Amino acid sequence: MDEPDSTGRFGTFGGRFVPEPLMQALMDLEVNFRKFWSDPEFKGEYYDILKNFGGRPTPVTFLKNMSNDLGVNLYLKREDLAHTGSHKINNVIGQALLAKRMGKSNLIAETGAGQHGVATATAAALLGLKATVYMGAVDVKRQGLNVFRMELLGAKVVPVESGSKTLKDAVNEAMRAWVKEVDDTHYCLGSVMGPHPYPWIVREFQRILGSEARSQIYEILGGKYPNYVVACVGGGSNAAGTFSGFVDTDAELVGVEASGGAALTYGTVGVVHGMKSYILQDEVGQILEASSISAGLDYPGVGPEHSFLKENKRVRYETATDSEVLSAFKILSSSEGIIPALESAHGLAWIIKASRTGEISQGSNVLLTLSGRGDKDVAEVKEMVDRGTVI
Amino acid sequence: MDEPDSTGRFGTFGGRFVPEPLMQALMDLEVNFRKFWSDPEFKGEYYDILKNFGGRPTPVTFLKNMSNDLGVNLYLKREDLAHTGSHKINNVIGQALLAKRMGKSNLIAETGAGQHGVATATAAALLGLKATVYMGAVDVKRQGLNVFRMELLGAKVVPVESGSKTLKDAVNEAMRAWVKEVDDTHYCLGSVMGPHPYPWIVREFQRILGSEARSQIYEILGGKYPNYVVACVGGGSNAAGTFSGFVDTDAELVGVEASGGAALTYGTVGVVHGMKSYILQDEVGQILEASSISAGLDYPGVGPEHSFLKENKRVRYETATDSEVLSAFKILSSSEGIIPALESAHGLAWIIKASRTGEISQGSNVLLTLSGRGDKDVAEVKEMVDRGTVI
Amino acid sequence: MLENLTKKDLKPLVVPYITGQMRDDWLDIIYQMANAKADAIEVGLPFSDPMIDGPTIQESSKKAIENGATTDSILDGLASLDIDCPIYIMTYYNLIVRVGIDRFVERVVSSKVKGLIVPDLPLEEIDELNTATRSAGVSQVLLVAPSTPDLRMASIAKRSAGFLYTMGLMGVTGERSSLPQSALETARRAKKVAPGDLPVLVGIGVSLPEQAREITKYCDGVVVGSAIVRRILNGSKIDEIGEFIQSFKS
Amino acid sequence: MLENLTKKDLKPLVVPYITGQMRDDWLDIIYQMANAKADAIEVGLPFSDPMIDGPTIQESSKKAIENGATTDSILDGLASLDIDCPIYIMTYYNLIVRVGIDRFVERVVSSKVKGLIVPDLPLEEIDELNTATRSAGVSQVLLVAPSTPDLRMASIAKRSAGFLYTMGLMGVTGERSSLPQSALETARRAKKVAPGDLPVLVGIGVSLPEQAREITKYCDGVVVGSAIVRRILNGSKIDEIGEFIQSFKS
Ligand SMILES: Cc1ncc(COP(=O)(O)O)c(C=O)c1O
Ligand SMILES: Cc1ncc(COP(=O)(O)O)c(C=O)c1O
Repeated sequence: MDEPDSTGRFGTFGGRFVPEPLMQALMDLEVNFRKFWSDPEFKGEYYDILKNFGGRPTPVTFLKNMSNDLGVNLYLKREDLAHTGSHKINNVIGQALLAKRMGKSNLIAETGAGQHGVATATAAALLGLKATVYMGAVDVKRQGLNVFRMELLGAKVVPVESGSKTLKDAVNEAMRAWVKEVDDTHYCLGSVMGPHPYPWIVREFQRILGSEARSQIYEILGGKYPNYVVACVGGGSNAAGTFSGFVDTDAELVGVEASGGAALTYGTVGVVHGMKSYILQDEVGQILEASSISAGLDYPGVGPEHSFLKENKRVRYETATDSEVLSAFKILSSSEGIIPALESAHGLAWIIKASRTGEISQGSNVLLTLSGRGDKDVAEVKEMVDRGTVI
Repeated sequence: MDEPDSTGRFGTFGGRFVPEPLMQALMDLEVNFRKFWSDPEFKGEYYDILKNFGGRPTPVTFLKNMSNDLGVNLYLKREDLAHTGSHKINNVIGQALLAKRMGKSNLIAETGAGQHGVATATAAALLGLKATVYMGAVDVKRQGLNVFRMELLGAKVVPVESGSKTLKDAVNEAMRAWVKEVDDTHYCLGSVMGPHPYPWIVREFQRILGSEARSQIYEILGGKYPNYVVACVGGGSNAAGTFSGFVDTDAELVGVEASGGAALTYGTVGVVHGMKSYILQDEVGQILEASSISAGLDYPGVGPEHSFLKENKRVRYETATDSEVLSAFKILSSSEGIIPALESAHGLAWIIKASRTGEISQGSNVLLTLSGRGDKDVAEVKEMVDRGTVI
Repeated sequence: MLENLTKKDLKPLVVPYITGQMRDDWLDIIYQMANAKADAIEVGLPFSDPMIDGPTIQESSKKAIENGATTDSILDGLASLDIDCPIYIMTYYNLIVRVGIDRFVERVVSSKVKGLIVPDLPLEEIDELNTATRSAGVSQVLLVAPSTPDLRMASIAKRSAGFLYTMGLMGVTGERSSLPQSALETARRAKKVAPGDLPVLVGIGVSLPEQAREITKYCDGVVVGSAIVRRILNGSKIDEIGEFIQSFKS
Repeated sequence: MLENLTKKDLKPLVVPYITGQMRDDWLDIIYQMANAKADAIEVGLPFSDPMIDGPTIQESSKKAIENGATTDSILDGLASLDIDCPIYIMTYYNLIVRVGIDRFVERVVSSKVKGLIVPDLPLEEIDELNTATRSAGVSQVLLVAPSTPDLRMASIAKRSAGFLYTMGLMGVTGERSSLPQSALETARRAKKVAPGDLPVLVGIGVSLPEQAREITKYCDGVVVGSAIVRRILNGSKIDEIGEFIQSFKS
């Protein structure tokens, strides 16, 4: 996966649709990223922290029980084992280091599931920066554990009461906050979305996920790549990181969206949060509220590079419903001893479905990025089960 | 650290003080453990699962900010990054494999903080065994997240209403349950305690922690061992695993108990849960209730090998109070971006105290085993902070 | 064809803002604004995700959308007006893209709207829209901010039509009790680089006549947004709104 | 000096159990047990962590401890008794270790207690205590279980004094509605390996006279625990308890 063009576009997608006060910061960010990302010392520090603090490389686990049941060979790239419990740490360590090199003393971030917020708070604590995290009021409620975690890590969590009170509104609020403090503050965006250069930067910082997975699975499969490489898609960062490792193989790449937040599947092209991409919008152009059990996929947009990968057909995008996801969540927990994040369970849900229908043919090798662990979700799932909302 | 003698004793501690119906099972277990632990195939499978499923080796992290503040060089062995979030996984993978080789189809376990219960449920799911976990009713309440996790993993959680309704009563109840089902059930004990051969088996399965730490820190320190090696002590398994890697170096070994559950510091010799060891008891011999904010250290006994290591003075045992622990918990979270289990925070609390008083001299190298992550504790700590119980 | 805003007298230019359809009598309010000698009127198309707006304008957008406001309904309303005060539409880019750039610009022209202000369209992204507005004779007003360096400010000013919208501070729309230093400084810098015939107006944070008087020592006029929208939200009578606008002219 | 329990008639031996001090009139209950022709009485020292006890005896232990029961208070009570029915103390090992083995055995002797049953002391761990009890003439009763293999059972029986306590099932103390197959089988096996003069008694799960009659086809008697303790907990009158014990003798 290549660098975007000079206007920050992947094909026709991307760009920098932001108010003028942010342009200088975005241009500075691009210049600095370009400089440091080719600086071996910077890269060394980044890799060092991810290894010695972040727990990388994360393993690839073969799922014996589920593979037996499904008749396909299922492998998980285990981002749940990374420090803070998801792939989000890869990105924030990179951005926080970058912010520090740029002389910024504060980080702001938006968060949906809270994983990116926790990761940002963590990186800030580690590197001695201040962190403020914007989180939709609805998400504050359903991801209480993560709110506590951020606070313990020393971050300030600001509940966002505007709009649908979920991730998209947290992004708006974070942008508004950034406008005010752009001098000494870096906006630590949590996915491959937003204005250029974010989609590019975040993908590059998530590339480590795909590179590791590539060489691990190649070795496990005795010198082959998998038939399918699957990842869930919210903003699209874990998917972008994953696919970056396999885009030049003949693996079929599959991104799985929440059916209630499936910009690529049900959306149309538009401009929101600084980028041109597929979004869920009504006929006049108002952005729709996404609706998914997983806070991290509850987002009506998607990173522009995914729009590009959809149009050029290198990646195929599918969806999973809440009930398919809950079922996948429970199957992985009870048959393999791994409780997945609800986000990641979307990828698994599609694999289960496609294996059962024969769309994934028997004996195929399938790699799924398990983007995070489900501890943050168990209380909510338990409540749904107790209430009888789900079986 | 050596094998116990033929009566299952470390010095005068240990033994097998159990009702006759359990003797056969204990003898079988010893025979099988001896056989399989020297079987390269068994060991290979054990190491393989811990690597590819469990996320081992866990890294050793240098704490730059705290080291600066304290004037000592502080390193953490990161068991919080192991799958399920604590060192407990090392032991249960070993025991569950052993149980399977012995033809048992069920696991029972006691749990305090819930980490051992979660780990047992996990291993059971992975290896296709049934798991029943006994947990004091008080702990069920304060570790709700872990109860949910066990249930999602397919385990049955049985709240224990007898006695003090904490860990010690969960052990009694698990033993009672085991008596009834000893034929097809393995009792997967969670620490280096209980009747022989458990203290030995569990220490051997936790040895991996110490071996890794030993070679990692030796490399980090450029061919030296640390001046201090510290671990918290509940039953004593993470400490036993840790110390096994350093007992032959000249590192000072320090085990830190909860001041409200400090069998080694405030206890006397007695017999409980099948072992002779230091325990907290009154003048007539009734076992006292321990009382600590950390469910995993809320135990009035301690593994017999620790009693031995105390008497022969190879290890020194210290205590930390609840408020010292909460303070350490918050310091590590906000200054390093690592939220520790309250259990592990005991070790840190002692290090902070001893560094400030100069007992640990400036410039010393100190290795602490961070036995687990604090996600399970954040809701409780948050509540204490909100209630104003703690600052 | 692309006329800039011009002063009718020696007074500074005053451009009040209203979100289209935020109150049922919004068209009456616009008449009143024109009567109160507004030099132009900025009408917002409400958007669900207004990135640069503070709470007051966010609320007016929400109200407008609840009232059924759409691009069409607002443009239809404006088309029905009979005033000679120029109207500028403020909108986020997605509402334009959704309709299609050419169709949108056509609609704007047929509604007798003078110009467009698109706050999330920086210099680097204007070309596509600008081709359409130019050929249709619609003024595309561009924005500069305190963070905009001089050279860039000059490039933006050169491309701006109607007037140059100068953000008085780094922040979102909303009232402030006093004018920040950055507003004076940015106004001064903008005025210096702007072509002689392009009026420089300062907006964002100008809420009181005194503030307007102070800032217009350095520029040609002001845009008054949140201070008016708050009054409309609070149920102020139409003539109270008119009086408030007039107070900027006195 | 270490006399075994002997039968006084052709009836099976019956050994009722009571937890010391579980009710204020516990000593009266013991008198009544003796009157009801109990062949011996097992008195439990309550322990906070009774590993092999089910809910009924756990509750009696809790009550006793709340009543202030200690090793001393119970032994003092027993010392005051004037009956010729032998008393066996049941206790977990920690209560012995805490006092000190020699001191404990001395206290036992001075309280005219005949023997000791320590359920958490398997064959491998008895030596230290056994040295003391032997030299003091106190019978140390050992336990066998359904899981105990024949050879081991023989070794245990050889070391047991007073009687051989045979667990009727794999489980904790408590009442069962019917005798499990394992009880008959274990009784038969125990009887086969036990020295001729060592009575084999079956305990754990023997709650009804019919059960006792059935099992004593294979052994010499029964220990009745939870069934009695439940009656005492439920407030049964002393003579009701006596009658219940007598029903095992008829
Ligand atoms: C565990 C996990 N997976 C996936 C996502 C979705 O983000 P992305 O699509 O950027 O990977 C989130 C977002 O919070 C997450 O927490
Ligand atoms: C994280 C953690 N650390 C430590 C302990 C104490 O156990 P041990 O002393 O056996 O390591 C526990 C027990 O639950 C635990 O969960």
